[in-house]
Amino acid sequence: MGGQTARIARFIGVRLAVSAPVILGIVFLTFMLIRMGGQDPVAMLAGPMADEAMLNALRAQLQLDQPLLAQFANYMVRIAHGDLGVSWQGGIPVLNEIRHLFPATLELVLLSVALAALIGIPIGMRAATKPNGWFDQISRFVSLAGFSMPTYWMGLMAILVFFYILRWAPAPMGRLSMEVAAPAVVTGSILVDALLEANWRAMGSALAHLALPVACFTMLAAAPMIKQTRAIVIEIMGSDYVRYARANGFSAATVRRMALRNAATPLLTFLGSELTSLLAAAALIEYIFSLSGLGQWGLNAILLGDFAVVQGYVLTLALFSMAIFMVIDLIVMLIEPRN
Amino acid sequence: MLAMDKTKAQAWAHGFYVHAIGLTRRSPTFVAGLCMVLFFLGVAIFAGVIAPYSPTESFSYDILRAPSDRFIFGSDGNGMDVFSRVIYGCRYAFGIAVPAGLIMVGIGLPLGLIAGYKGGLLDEVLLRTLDVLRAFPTIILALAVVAATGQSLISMVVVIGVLDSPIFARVVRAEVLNLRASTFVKAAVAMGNPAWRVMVVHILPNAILGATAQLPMRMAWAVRISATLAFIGVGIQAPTPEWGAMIRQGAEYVITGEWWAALFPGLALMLLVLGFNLLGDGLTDILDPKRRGVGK
Amino acid sequence: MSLLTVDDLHVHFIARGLDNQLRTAKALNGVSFNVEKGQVLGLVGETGAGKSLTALALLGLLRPPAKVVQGQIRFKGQPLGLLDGHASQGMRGKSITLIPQSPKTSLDPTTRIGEQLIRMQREHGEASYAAAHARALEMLASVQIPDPAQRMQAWPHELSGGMAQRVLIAAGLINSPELVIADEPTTGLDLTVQAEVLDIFKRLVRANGMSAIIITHDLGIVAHYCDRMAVMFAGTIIEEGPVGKVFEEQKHPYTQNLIASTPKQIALHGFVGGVGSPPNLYDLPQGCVYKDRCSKAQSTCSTPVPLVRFGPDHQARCHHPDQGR
Amino acid sequence: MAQEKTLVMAMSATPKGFDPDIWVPGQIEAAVNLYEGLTKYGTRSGANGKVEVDPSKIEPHLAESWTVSPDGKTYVFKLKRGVRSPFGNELTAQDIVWTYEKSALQKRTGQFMRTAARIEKVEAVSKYEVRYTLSDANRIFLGALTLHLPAIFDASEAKKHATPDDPYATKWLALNTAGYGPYHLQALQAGQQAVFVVNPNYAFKKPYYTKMIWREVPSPATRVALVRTGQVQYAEQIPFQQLTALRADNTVKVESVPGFGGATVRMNPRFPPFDKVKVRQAVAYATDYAAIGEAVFLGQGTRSRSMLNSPIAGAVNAYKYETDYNKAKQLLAEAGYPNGVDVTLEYSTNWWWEEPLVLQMQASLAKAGIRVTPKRIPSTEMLARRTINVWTVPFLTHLTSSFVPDPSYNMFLTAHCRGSSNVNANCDAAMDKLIDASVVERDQKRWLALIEQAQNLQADSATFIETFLPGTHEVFAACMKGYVWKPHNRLVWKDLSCNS
Repeated sequence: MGGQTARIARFIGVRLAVSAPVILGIVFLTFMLIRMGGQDPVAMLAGPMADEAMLNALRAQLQLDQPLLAQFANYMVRIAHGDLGVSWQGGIPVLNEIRHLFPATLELVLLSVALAALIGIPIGMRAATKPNGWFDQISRFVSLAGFSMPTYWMGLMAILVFFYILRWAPAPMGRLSMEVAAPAVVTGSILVDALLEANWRAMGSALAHLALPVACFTMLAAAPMIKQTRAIVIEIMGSDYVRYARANGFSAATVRRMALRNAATPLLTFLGSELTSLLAAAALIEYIFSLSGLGQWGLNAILLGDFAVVQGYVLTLALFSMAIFMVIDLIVMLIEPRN
Repeated sequence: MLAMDKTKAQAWAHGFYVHAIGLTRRSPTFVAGLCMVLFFLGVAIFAGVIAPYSPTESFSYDILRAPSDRFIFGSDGNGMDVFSRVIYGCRYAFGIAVPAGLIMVGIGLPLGLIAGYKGGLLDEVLLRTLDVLRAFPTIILALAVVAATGQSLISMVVVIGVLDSPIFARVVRAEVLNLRASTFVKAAVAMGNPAWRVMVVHILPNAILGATAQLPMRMAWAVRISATLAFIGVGIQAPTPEWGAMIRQGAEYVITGEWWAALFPGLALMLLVLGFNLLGDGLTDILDPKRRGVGK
Repeated sequence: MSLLTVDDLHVHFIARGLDNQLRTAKALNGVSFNVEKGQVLGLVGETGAGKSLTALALLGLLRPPAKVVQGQIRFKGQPLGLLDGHASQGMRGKSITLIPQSPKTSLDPTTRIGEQLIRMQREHGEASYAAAHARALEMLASVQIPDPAQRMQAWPHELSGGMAQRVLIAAGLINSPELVIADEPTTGLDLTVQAEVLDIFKRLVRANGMSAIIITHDLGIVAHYCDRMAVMFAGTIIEEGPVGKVFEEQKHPYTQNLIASTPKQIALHGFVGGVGSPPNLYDLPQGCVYKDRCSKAQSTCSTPVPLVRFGPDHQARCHHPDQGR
Repeated sequence: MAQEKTLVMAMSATPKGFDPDIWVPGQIEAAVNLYEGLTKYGTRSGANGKVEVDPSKIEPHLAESWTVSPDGKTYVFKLKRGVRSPFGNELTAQDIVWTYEKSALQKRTGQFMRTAARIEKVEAVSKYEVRYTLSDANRIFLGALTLHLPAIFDASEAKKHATPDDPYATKWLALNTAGYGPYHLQALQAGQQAVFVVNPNYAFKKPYYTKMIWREVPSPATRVALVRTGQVQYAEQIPFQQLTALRADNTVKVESVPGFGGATVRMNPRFPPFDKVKVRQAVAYATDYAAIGEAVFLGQGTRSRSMLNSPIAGAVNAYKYETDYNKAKQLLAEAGYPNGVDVTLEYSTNWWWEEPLVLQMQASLAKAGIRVTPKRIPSTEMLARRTINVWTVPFLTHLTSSFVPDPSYNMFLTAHCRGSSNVNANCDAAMDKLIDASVVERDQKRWLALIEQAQNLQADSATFIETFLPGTHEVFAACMKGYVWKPHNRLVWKDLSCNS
């Protein structure tokens, strides 16, 4: 299969070449937006007792007195060396922070998307079998309602009901209960790390803390999943080849298999875009449930004008979505004959 | 297959001219959506009549009172009447969504029209922009831009409208590509009509019809994202009775059981967004002949 | 006994209109015809005349809001279910098969050609995989696809339109059906390819003693490939007879108009002789459906139309059939 | 080894750094427990029998004694022997000299304190003796030495992390600790938690708690929930709305101290209409103090009566304005604004009370024809624009606060034209003269007179609207004992104990 390997390599090569300008564009856009935003961190950094001389010295030290384009060039050179800079809030290297926080966000997003797919795809398929039937109408209304609900508000109401009134959920703070010791950090995902050392107590606590945010997030993620699956399946069921198959008396099972197979590509592609858009939406859920993930950190940084962090955050999101799209397109290329 | 073999455009036009009641009967979703949106619009218009208090009047000695006869939705952390604030909040919801929608259409329609019809550089740029938007979470972008361009209501409206315009342009572009391939446009071109005439006379009206269903959904998005920005704490100045900002203020008290300050504005927000979405979904049903009950 | 008998078939579409009133489109209004064993029938008419709807009924694929109001179809004397889901599944794809009108899109895009041909057999019988594979190869060769062994591995999108249609013919005939329905089988193919494909089709049908219905608006195809022809207008067969006879002595004014027009003109603009659009199926005229466009129309045309016979196998529905010659 | 005692704290965010020279959020809260001064305030028994700080009494701490030259400009401190860091190094005069060298190089917060206390030189006299030379004798110096900054680092340990680019290991010290205080950092997971453990070599009374877990809980309401459910033993920055309920809850203990930091609304006389004293006074009369006390501080605050408040020595009731809309209208008319004025009140969210206070001001000022447009601006913008000599915010909210409960120091900080917390261009030659005189006045009686005069002058000029002292309200588990409020207004962990 040397040809296949070469094909994959060429695909990845082309994709990287095409993605590079998009990534560069994103970095540039973020850089300019944040720098021109009028947020001057120097006053914050220097503290309440600084005078003008101290501010200027600090500005020079942070190279904030240089022209914007020169600052951008410096930044790009540093990125090329794998240095994403340092958060002015804490002097902590951004890359370390990302490494710490990303697993928490991934945990939330992957679990939710997986659940949403498990719920949304079958519902969407069922709805598509009889468009405008009662199941379709109900599922459409529910998915639209889920889609219309502000995530953060849903989170708040979940806290009210499950934490305050029912006392089922743990306090919405962090990823583990206070009295539970965290497992040794291997992957950064508490679930995985707890599994690795068979620490069921930590595992249970982590799951309990994830339950509400994941449930809320799943609601959000499942809505478009239902809608999209339904649309894809309806389109396939109305396609010439399905009509032809039915005209030839193929069994319902065969037709369903055929539909599934043909739905795989558009569904995968949709799952990819869903995954990337949810990664960004995770910020609000993390904020509501104090999950201290990447999103919460990035959100905060935008409000505070912490340049390096915002750029690191956006870059991570962009790279992640690029990677997701690449992997998905690669899978599609391998399973899909039309390419 | 049936005798009613018309061009797609005629079918749309047909669908559009028919009496509104006929349209709504066809799609219960549409009726529900329309009723909800009209209800909120009515509330927005008559807010002054409905609301018992000024939305920004602070009752200093009634901080965070539970719902009662006096404050039917309770009072918030600043001693303001939640009910009156929710009522007046409708005005902000429409006041943001409608101008943002106009900006979106104003930019997106010509952009999509030209990109779809002419192709070339503009089309390329549009597609690349969409790529960037796809990889760049809109909420983060909106947040950064609003934070950067001064935190005013106006900048929020403009940012939302501008950020969403490429998405609308894409819808228009897809419609235009479809129409460009249709017989009647080919015929118009063959008859020697200039490009602008074909675009304006033959494509534009049909493209607008095709993109109409998208409009309420984009409005829903505008309402949602503006509330989200306000919830995060940008764009809206206290004590403006904007729903997102109210949820933000009320969020502080939810965990200790003072739920009313966050519940009601969120409920209103959800219902209006749902209304717009239902409206859009229903319109898709009505305007898309492929999904019609009669015919094929 | 005829292989296929269609007897007074009435199909209506019933749906709620924009004004919330129930409205009925009378799509088929008493269609009757027979197909004998070994015979090729051409079903001809303009778009919307009900040709394809008849085919759908034959395949048992009618779906709501379509409703069979009256009539039935018998295959070898057995009545066929006409609505989707009620049809005898065993019949479709085995005894009655379809060659669809859009070859490129009718093949499952994610399955290789060979697999699709094999699946077609195994859905309807106990054929072993190896036997089905051999049969598929054989059929591909018989539809004159070069290098069939290699084509078995091809994906549908790799085929040209003509090739795809040959594959569909192979698929349609692979289970040795008794009746093949070819629904506008060559639309979208260029003329030389059309001829090649139809030649192959006719040869195979004849060689295997099958019956066929070719649905088309192209009289040239009818003339070349069919034994009998039935002309449809507004859900009614207005003239039926052997191809040679109908071409020589058309009895119905519509048929006369049809034959006077070139096939190309029919396809693009409807009729040269006729005026206006097809009749409104929601509001069919009393009596003859063609009277509004007929040059010979008289007041009697509003009364029920008689079926006039011109010999044992030629008949027309008209108050004033051409009695000349 | 004694049994491990752990205290879990629900904090708004994990510390962003630990070097007292670099102010970042959470740094001070941590640093006061990591680094200690040469001196400390004495204590006395308060009104209700509780131990409280006596700002007039300064006692030895890391220094066991000191001598002062007759002109008050030279101090020689004798260090306590056997003061060791967790790394085992003993505190010597060299450590202190190194600390001042580091601060001088960084030119940040430590340098400011050094300037404020007029420290000119710091030299090692012997291994355990260090000499401070001051440019002027002043009352601030010994008080300043109670603070955690300039921090006294374990220089031997810090030097191990120095690099040629960074000879004072500032990068390392930003995220690690090396001091002689009761606690040191064990682990930091930014955004989640920081763990501090007791310094096993701590030279004074061993703290009860051996381990402090600082958990990040951004939502104040969640912090309340946690302390009520017993999952944490301390929760910081609790909104006033919760305090009443918490006081009634016997699973928690609320400790409240008025403190001396006041919530003010300030007017910058460089911008009209605030250039007219009558307008400023009109604002003072048009403020509904009762409503603010109720709606903003929920009856938990204490009315501020001057720019100085108890326990600062010499504080008097200078601010005598009470709500009087007619008087406000009259003053406004006299100032030439019979139809009222339109003003923008800018605020940030550095303190929780800013927005509610602004809304109450808007409501009450409107009754006197002063139409207020509230405007929230980002913290960074606020900091940059209100900075001394920039002064581009005409009307703003601000908290009057300081680390040192000394009247001259406080007045200088907030009301002197060169004071670094003078955010509203409060520049008045007469005022500056009074403050300058008070700093060097050594006669107690005349000193007190100067202070009173300055407070009255400030109140008359009405550039500050004095509202309430929000106070410090600390929320603990019910068993917590030993809490003592400190002038730096941060929680000191080593005082705490719990015998449940």
